Amino acid sequence: MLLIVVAVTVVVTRDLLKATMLFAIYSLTIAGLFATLDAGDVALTEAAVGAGISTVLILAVLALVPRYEHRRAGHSLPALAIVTLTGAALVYASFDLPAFGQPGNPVHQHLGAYFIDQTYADIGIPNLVAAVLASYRSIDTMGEAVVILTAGIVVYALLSPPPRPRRGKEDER
Amino acid sequence: MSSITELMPFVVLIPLIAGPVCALLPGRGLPWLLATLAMTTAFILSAMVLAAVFDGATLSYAFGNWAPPVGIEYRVDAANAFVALLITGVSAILLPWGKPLVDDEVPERQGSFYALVLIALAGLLGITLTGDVFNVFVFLEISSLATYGLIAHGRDRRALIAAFRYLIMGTVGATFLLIGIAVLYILTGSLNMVDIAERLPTAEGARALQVGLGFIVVGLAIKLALFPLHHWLPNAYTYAPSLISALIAATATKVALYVMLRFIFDVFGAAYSFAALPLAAALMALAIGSMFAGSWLAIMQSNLKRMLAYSSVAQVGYMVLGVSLTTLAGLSAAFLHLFNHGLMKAALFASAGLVAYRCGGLGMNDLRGIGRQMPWTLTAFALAGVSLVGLPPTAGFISKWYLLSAAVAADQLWLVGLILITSLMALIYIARVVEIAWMQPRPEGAPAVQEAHWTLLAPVWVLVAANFWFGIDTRLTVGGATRAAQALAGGVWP
Amino acid sequence: MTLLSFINYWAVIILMMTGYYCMIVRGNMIKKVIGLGIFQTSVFILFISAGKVIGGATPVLREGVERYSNPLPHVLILTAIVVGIATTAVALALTVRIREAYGSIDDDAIDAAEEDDRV
Amino acid sequence: MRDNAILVVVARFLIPLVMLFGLYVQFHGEYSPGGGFQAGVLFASAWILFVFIYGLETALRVIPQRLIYALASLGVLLYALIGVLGVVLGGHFLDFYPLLDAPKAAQQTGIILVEFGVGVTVAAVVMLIFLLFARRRADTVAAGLDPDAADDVRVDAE
Amino acid sequence: MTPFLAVLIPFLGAAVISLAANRPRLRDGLCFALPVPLFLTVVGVLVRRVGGDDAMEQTLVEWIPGVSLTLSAQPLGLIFALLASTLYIVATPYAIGYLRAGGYHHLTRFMACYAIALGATMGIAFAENLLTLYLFYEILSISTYPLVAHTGTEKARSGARTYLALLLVTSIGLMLPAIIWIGASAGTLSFTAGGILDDSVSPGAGALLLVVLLYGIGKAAIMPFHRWLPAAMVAPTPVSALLHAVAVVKAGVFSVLTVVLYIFGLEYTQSLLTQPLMLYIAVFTMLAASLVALRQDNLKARLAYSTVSQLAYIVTGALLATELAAIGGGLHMLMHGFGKITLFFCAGAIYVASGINTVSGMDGLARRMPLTMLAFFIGALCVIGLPPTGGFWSKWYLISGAWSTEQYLVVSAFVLSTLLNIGYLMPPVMRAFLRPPPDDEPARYRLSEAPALCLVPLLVTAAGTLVLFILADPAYRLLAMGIP
Repeated sequence: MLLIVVAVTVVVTRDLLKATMLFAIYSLTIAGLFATLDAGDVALTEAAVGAGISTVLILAVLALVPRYEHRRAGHSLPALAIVTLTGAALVYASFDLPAFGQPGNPVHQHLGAYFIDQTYADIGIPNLVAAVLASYRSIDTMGEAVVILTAGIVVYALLSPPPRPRRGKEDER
Repeated sequence: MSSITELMPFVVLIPLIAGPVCALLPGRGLPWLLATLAMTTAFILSAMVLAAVFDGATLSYAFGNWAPPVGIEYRVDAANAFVALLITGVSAILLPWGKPLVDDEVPERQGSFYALVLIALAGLLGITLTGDVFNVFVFLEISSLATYGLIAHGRDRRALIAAFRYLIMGTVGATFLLIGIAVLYILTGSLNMVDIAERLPTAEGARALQVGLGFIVVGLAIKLALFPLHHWLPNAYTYAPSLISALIAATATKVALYVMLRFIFDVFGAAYSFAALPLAAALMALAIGSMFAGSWLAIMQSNLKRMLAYSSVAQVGYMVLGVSLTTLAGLSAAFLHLFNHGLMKAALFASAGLVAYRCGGLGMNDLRGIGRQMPWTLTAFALAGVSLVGLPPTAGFISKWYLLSAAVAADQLWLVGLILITSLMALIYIARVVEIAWMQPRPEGAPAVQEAHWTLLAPVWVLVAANFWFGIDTRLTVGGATRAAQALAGGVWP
Repeated sequence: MTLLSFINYWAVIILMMTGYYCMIVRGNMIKKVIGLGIFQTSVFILFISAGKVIGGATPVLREGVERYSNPLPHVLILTAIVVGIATTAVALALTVRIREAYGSIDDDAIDAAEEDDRV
Repeated sequence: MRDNAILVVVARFLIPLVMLFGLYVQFHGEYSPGGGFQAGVLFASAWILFVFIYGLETALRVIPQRLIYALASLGVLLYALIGVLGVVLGGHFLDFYPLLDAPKAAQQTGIILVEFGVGVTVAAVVMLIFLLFARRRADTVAAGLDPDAADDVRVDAE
Repeated sequence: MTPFLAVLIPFLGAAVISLAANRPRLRDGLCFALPVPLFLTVVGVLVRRVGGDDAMEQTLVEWIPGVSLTLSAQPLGLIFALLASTLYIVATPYAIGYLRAGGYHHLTRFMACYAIALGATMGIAFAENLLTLYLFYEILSISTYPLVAHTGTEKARSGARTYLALLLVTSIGLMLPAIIWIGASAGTLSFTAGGILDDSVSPGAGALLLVVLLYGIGKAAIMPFHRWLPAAMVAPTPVSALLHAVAVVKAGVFSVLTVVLYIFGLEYTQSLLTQPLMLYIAVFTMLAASLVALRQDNLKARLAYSTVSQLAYIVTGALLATELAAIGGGLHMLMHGFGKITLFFCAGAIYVASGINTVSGMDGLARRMPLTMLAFFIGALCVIGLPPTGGFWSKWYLISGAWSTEQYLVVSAFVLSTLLNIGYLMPPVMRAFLRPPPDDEPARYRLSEAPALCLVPLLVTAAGTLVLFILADPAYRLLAMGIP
């Protein structure tokens, strides 16, 4: 519930600095939630990423852009309709999703069970998340590393050329 | 057979590994050389792979030797081998073509530029070959992120806005896909496509499954730029560097369509997908919307690249229309057009790129009388345009023939009319450019424009020749498309 | 099934829609990026909560623990978080460049500038 | 900030600690939560702390930007190298069993190595991105532009 | 000496001409030389076919399962190919002479497109199935577009737009779906004696297909889709002469004849509900176009409407669906080709030599250009259908065909139309020979014929119409070979 309140505040406030801080709090809360859901690795990562890196980055950007958001003319009803529709679809779906936390859910039957039972025999390390991440699904993880690298290269390409004076229209040649 | 299985993942891995290497290379020549070599090798490999699966075989490669569904597998049949051949082939031709244009538009830090190109292509190929739903998401993000960066390389400042808006739309699409994957995973406990397909019958009838399918289709429709989710595409194609416009126009939407079909047919199963949601009707409506909106907006444009971009929206409509006929013939036609459209759009964007390179602008005013000064480029454009309109003996005619035949066979005669009307609309916007370029005099005082160097023209003409070659010798394209359709919907659809 | 078991899903859905709304309605680019973050994280919660087993433990094998939560969603979400931050970084870099090129990061102002460009 | 004695003392103490913790998370990931990604982030945050206290120029003298950029790619390449090694030694891509004779040790070696690759990339990229953002303002001023210049459009602040 | 070679030669020629763009002498030499091997090849094929060889069917590639890209030599096609390749020989020097005298630019593009158009015409003539025919039909439309728009003026561009739009709209919008429909129902698209549609589609569908196909073949210029032909008159006269009096329009009526003979079959056509409808539309076109022609002062426009009317003769011949009328149609294709190209050559020569392009300006012209006007007179006789020209025979067979089916309305329409022909073709001749020049400027009396490159071809074709009067019989027998 706290999450929802925080999230809505983030959306509503027009002070971007405030929004950023609230977003950091939001991330930390999520990290706590992950920890209670037994996802230690994920909690650690979310805390480091959501509350750490992205906050620092947004702050760094805020040093370069104005702090306040412009008021926008009117509300976008179509957008609200789309959002409601999407939400309604998900609520509709939720009735058939398995109940929370039951060991009998399909999720826990198939691959989950394999990983819990077999990992130690296959690989011999206790941290199942690390095992699945780096061995069973290692191509995904390689993809993840490439994603990070891509982000690095893109930001490098975007921000390393020196800034140029603002122009009304970029000349073509 | 087994050795080709071992080599198959390298279609993806070669560009994926060459990318980071490229980022480290200095100067202008080396990164380009590496990229070209990598894509050429990948092209040869994917041709071998297609040859191996052409008769209906399926290759499976388990990463880390963990047998699926525990590990991740690459699973190749005729459908994705066909798409992979298009991606690698077009990029192997376009990279040599694009070198001087890139030198012109992105003078510095080419190492990182070509690294992004390779990574984007590797991402697309990864989506194409993988047999794991989450892996689709990861590679989709790889290619998308690299593409955003590449679009932002455009010289015009509007490229930045285009990239940002594409980023927002693209991420929404990817997140929708992720929600769909979550539903699939929650209901089946598996991530492997074949495995999910086997387990889904237990969950059939679940409302969640319907919604999951809906989210996946919508998410991918954004990537596919299907009307009315196409708004990101025109700006992105228009302001990106020429090489990137040509590359992504020829490949990105095709991959999105392919993976959408893979989800619909293989993961959910055609029988389920088309019964659970009014998918056929929805796709047909959106396809017709795309065809008309795209063609109409293309006619309204005054910038050549923008016009071609809207035309892409229309052409995507044809492909989706083929799928929505729910027959094997329609699906074959969709695959056929997927391949042929890749060829024709690559040729069109490539010749437009040469015009931009030589004459600077792409407004209709810049084009006046340009045909006399760049005859080879504009002839290539006109011939590729003939293919786009769908006149014989070009690849475009073959796709249209099959699409029309499929519509007739499905007793949807009214669609024949719609397809023909939009073809004539394509004729209008292509003929207009040709007329302006050839029949109008050069404006007073406009600087003389030189024909592009033959090394630049050669790849464009290779593409044009391919359009004509596949318009006459249709064994590869029609055979590949039929087998691709067979691989996806064989036995399910008539 | 009790109503309670849905609350989790519904909370996720509300969060999701909040972020989604923020993304498509807000004209400010930073706001869009934050909305994107909220939208994505809510999907992460969906995955993680699916992996939870009541009475289970963090999936690190130990003596004397019988029941563990499912490690697979954790792996997926680790990857997804990384993808998310990568996207955020790129979006922010673009924002900086857009601000430099246009002098604003608000949709309305940029739309106006785009109109100028077209002329 | 360099003048603030207390901060410097605290930082001198804190930075090695964070780095040490990063290394712990990196190489102890098999036993407790954590791994390459988290370690990379931790290491980068130690570096960011260093930047806050000693300034960007000093930090860049220790690790120049080109090196950071190169390390980002090298991390991924290390990962890929391990993968290719699996193929060369007769297995599949990212197959760790062929690396050593003992199967479990082989898996663990593989995991540690690829996690290290991830760690290097993540640390380098986070550093790079932070560096670029942080320098942007200075660059803007250096280019003779005013980063705080009012928007082209009037701001109606609250 | 195969059909394939005949198609290949012009295409190769076009490529060689483009490559020689920077060496005008070589290029012109190539242009002069190109028609000769083409003509010899067509004659070779003709000799082999008449000598008893089979149809020399050649399949290039299986294009679409069940339909191949195939060429073969059939009698009707041979007549058409012979007509086009013969006239190509005389039209080339005429074109070069005309373009040089008129100071036109971009000769390379012109000659290359000219050659491609001829290649496409050969392809249409030798097509073995409907899809192959469609392929070359579209190539012909596209390759003639640059020729029509050649001068690049606003007028030329808008005319060319109309031209291309009408031809492509009809062919893509009507012909292509009809082909797909036929292919889907009959399972084949090969031209077969007696037709292929007989029992594969319902009578209603067959009736609809007839309408769709006849209008889909826009090049046959049946009203109301005839507008492209007058619009195409913005082209330089050599284009109008060879393409819009011979190759393009004859490709249209040739397609109509082929479709009626080999897709529908004569008997089946007669049984169709829409056969009378289309017949009367053709008859209407014939009369209406003649009436319009009467009122045109611009010489080329008058000739264009005359062409529309004459094409309708041939379509009428096809739609009468009897052996005699179909042969008459085939013959008229040949005869009208020679007659009309003569008239166009003359019109062009007059324009080049004196700048006159209207009928009213032709007073006394015969004193300056006696040879040209003599040729004009002979050409006019041929188009009207009077002896001693070949046109007499074709009109004779057409009327006989109509008579034999007891379609007296059609017979009277033919007669009426002939009177109208005289009405619009004779006045220019009368004015030129009988009236004095408008003023007494001495220069007007001086002999000033067009350059030899223009003059000789028109004399040759005029002579040709006379020769055909004698040679009509072999042509008749050749055509009869192909009609069951």
